[in-house]
Amino acid sequence: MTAPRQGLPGLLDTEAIRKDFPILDRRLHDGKKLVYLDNAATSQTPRQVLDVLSEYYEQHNANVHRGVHVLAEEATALYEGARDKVAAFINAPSRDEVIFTKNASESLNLVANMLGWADEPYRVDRETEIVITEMEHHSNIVPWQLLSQRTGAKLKWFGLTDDGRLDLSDIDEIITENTKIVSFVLVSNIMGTINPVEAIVRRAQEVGALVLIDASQAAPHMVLDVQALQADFVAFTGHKMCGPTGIGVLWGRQELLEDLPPFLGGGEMIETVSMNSSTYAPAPHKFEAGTPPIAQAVGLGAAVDYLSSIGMDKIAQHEHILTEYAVKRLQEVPDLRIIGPTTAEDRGAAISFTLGDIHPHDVGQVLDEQGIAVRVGHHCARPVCLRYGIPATTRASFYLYSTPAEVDALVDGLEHVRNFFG
Amino acid sequence: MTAPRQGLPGLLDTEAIRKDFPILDRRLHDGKKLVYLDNAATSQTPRQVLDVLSEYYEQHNANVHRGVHVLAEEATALYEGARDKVAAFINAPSRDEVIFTKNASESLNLVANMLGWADEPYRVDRETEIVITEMEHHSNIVPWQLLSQRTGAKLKWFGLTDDGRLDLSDIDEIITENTKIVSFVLVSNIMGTINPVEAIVRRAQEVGALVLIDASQAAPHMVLDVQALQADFVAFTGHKMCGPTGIGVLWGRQELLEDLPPFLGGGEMIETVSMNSSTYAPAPHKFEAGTPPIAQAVGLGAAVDYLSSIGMDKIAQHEHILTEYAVKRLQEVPDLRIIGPTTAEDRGAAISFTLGDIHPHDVGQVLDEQGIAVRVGHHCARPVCLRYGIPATTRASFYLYSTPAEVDALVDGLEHVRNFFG
Amino acid sequence: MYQDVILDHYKHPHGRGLRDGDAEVHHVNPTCGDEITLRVKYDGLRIADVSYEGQGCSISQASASVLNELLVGKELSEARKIQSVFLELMQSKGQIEPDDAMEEVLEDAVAFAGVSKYPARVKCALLSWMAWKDATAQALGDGADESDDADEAVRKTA
Amino acid sequence: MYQDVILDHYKHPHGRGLRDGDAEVHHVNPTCGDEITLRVKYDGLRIADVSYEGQGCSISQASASVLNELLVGKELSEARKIQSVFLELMQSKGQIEPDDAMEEVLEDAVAFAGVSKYPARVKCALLSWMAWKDATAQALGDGADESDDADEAVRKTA
Ligand SMILES: Cc1ncc(COP(=O)(O)O)c(C=O)c1O
Ligand SMILES: Cc1ncc(COP(=O)(O)O)c(C=O)c1O
Repeated sequence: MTAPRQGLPGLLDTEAIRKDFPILDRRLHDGKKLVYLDNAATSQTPRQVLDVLSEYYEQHNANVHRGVHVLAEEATALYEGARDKVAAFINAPSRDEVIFTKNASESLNLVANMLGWADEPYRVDRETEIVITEMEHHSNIVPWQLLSQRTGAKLKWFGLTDDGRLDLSDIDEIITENTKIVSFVLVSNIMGTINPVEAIVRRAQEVGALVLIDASQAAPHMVLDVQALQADFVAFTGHKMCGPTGIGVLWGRQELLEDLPPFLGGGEMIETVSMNSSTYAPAPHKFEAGTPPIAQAVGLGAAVDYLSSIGMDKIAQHEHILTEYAVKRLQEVPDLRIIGPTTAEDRGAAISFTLGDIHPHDVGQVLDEQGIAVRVGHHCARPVCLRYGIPATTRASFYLYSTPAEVDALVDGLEHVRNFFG
Repeated sequence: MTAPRQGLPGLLDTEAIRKDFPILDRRLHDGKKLVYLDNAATSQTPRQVLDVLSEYYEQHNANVHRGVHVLAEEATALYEGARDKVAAFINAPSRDEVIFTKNASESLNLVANMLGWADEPYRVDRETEIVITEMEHHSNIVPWQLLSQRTGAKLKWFGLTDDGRLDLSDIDEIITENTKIVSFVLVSNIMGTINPVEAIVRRAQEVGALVLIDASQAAPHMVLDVQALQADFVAFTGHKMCGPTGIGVLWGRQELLEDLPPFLGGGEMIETVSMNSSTYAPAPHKFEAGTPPIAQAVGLGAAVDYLSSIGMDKIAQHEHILTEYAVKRLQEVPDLRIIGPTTAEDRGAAISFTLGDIHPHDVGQVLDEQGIAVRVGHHCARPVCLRYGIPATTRASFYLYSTPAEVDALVDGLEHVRNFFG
Repeated sequence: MYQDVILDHYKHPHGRGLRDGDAEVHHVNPTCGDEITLRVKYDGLRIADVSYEGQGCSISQASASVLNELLVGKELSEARKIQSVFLELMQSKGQIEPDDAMEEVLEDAVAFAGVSKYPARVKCALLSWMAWKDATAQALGDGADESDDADEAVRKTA
Repeated sequence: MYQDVILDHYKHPHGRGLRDGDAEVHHVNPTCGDEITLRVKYDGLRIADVSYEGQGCSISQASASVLNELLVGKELSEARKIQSVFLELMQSKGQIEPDDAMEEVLEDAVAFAGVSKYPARVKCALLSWMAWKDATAQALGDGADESDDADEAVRKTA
């Protein structure tokens, strides 16, 4: 199996980059090299982030805010400094628009809950409608199902075309004057589809609906500019973008964050508390109850520094080239069916597929025996599987340290799977 | 100033223990040794926990559950292994009763929200009452204020006696047949008071109310046995017990966790999802939406191992002796008034005080100049300050690595503060 | 983990297809979407048939086939014994090396010993067994369901 | 940070106590519970009096005293200039070394330069200034409140 690696200009210097990631040296199953193609589930963490985490705990650890001692001031400066970094990374108009959560799921639930408890004009209730899509991650479905059950609001969604794109043909019937919120994924975690933000945002603005964008699979892989997106809220998660686990982000427009009610109560989210009533701190603190994930925010700041030092445009280009190559090579495998776009056009680096009748669990297991880590299952996007009449998929997903050689290893591995179950 | 350190048998071998905590070697302000007395805000993190964190990211990092590759299985085993450790640490009847959250505040909010959305007999609504106390942390006040505002339930509370204890004299009027939930702190973070669990639980059980115990200041410092407490829920937080930031715990009785509705939706908390409806996984997963704080849970597991290797009973004894010493020495300082119990009886190692008319901010700042880190302010327990007619306090709080010499340093430091502002 | 015995059962399943029964259940493994519809037919306390239809990985398919082969024709008490031994094996995390006695009880099912090392796959192997247990309880009444161990076991691997 | 000038003002505050005024405000620093009640009295656009009562740390108390000393008798435009220079100094994170020109404007208030290194204390130093600004807006109407910079600054240190 020859790898036409020479023919792929524009890739990153993965040899250098891979040195930053200790885990990529891991050997599995009697010495097989790890081929980590499960980046859509979680990314690996570079030395630069791990060092910052250790330094935080070894030098500066303290609870943030309200402290007058040195450690508390250092920890606060680091934590709030991470907010500045994230704000710059997504081109937020104000640092106060960046809320730290524990993961993207909390960010999404936070918006759903704010809207459920909001006053007019934001309040979601039985007269109103919520719009999502059939390609959402469960974390952008279940919060809206819960909100719909609890408020009586109607939940609607965009369906999918056969080639893994949103079917926007009936956009005017789906997003209507009753729509209060449209929440959709920027890049699908199961199919890699990049969605047409502008068309949806335009229609939402027409009817005065708020827009929440789930950028969990976008923030790690491309330039994310919340102003250019023109959304009202953008959610993403640290562990998919070289950051630690336990940290997520919700960006929201300042006026909205001022108007909307808090979600979790306690700790630092208050202005003043008496037994009878409390008032709340201004955003972002209003939405950060309790001791925040301090070290994790600081780690995310370091991750953002790391990604920026390489360049998000360069990372996007690298992944695009690799995806183009992978899509082509995968289609050479007999009986392999890609679920989602079959070209690299408007798609990210997560590629789902089925392989004949072989169950994805078996595909994944036999790949694992060769050191190749892919994810199998419904990828927390079961409606997509239902839509395409399959129980599950195998998903390979790439990142800045992925190489054409790893694509080749995957293709070889799949040949082996076919022979094994053939 | 002589320190009668010889006279304190039963202390831990702090010389050995302090070697485990890199930050305790920190020098501040031109070489002054750090005297860290802000443990009630957050504890420091031992090498043993930091090593486990690094190893997690460098060797095993993957998203948990649903993975068939080696890393995913290792990460899952580590994450679920941490659950086993925490379950054992608190003597939980079942590991499935341990829910990982991001902090104690989320744990407390989780219960409040479950009860707000629950069916009978748990449902909190306008006919029902919620009982807390005047010495709660804001994180155990604001969630109930929000719930009360949103459901119409009545919020009631126990007041305080002049010596910093709960006033239970009217317990039968406060906890009544209408009470659905009684939520109170086991150890006060501002006054150190250890509350009489049994009396409150007995009365709650009499009227069929659920009991939630905020053990944030107990779990780090004493043997915590959820079965002995006889509560229905117990909440605590990792960063105060030698664990990382970004991880908290809610323990709940299994039948309750089965009956109660989910809070955050998404990710792994489901059993099956379609666009129209979803069903939920059994607890604890039902309450863990999205990618959990994996590394942080693993780190908390390591913290629990660390604490157990020293022995929670020994830690409690160490702190008790130290507190006895500190209470005595502090009372030698002119104009110093302890807010809370003035003996070591039924109290933890957090000691709040005022110093004449000198504002706590000034006390804290001048102590900081000597390398002594204490916390000043209302400690997220402003109702306590209101109750005692003070704007704020200075709080010194001890942990397993604290020494009598540090108590002496504090007392010397306070003398210096008095002279400075005298 | 892919013993030839397992691959054989996967490629040539025993007793697949839905036939007449006293009770039918539908079980799903939410982790991977494996599904099984299973019917039991009892003749008194003797298992007259276990028929099934489903989709899933080789492990879950082979396990259903082995179950059919092992249990059909057995008395309920005997079947329960087999099930509990199989459960013990699957919970062993690769620690049990099946001996002759175990092989006598489990026959082809001992081939699943290797699967027990893979927590994510244990659920696949147990899917049909849980379905059988559930269907049996329905067919014969809950009184026949004397233990919750199996559910517990599945929970533990969740 | 505890310059003698600051300690002096703290121990012997200028103009403390509440007197007759055109508007009164009550500001709280939620971080530490510092409170101030402050009244302004205007004579046209000239500051006739700033009276106050409050509790708080040496920094917030001294700052109110300095404010009284600096602003009373000044024209509003002049007072605004002083305030904005003080604000700039307090936001400097210890980077500004006050020069003669600044000292001319701020007089005793230059002693707060060292406080600017302590983010948690900047709010204390600004408490009375924010209260003054707010009270002025109330006394003279919102039109007099031409800028939001100060509020922004406080927000940033939050
Ligand atoms: C008694 C008590 N309850 C709750 C909390 C909240 O914990 P966290 O800030 O980790 O959510 C704290 C600590 O801040 C506390 O001391
Ligand atoms: C598109 C998308 N949305 C949301 C999430 C949820 O992120 P998290 O699990 O970090 O909450 C994920 C990843 O799991 C995702 O891929």
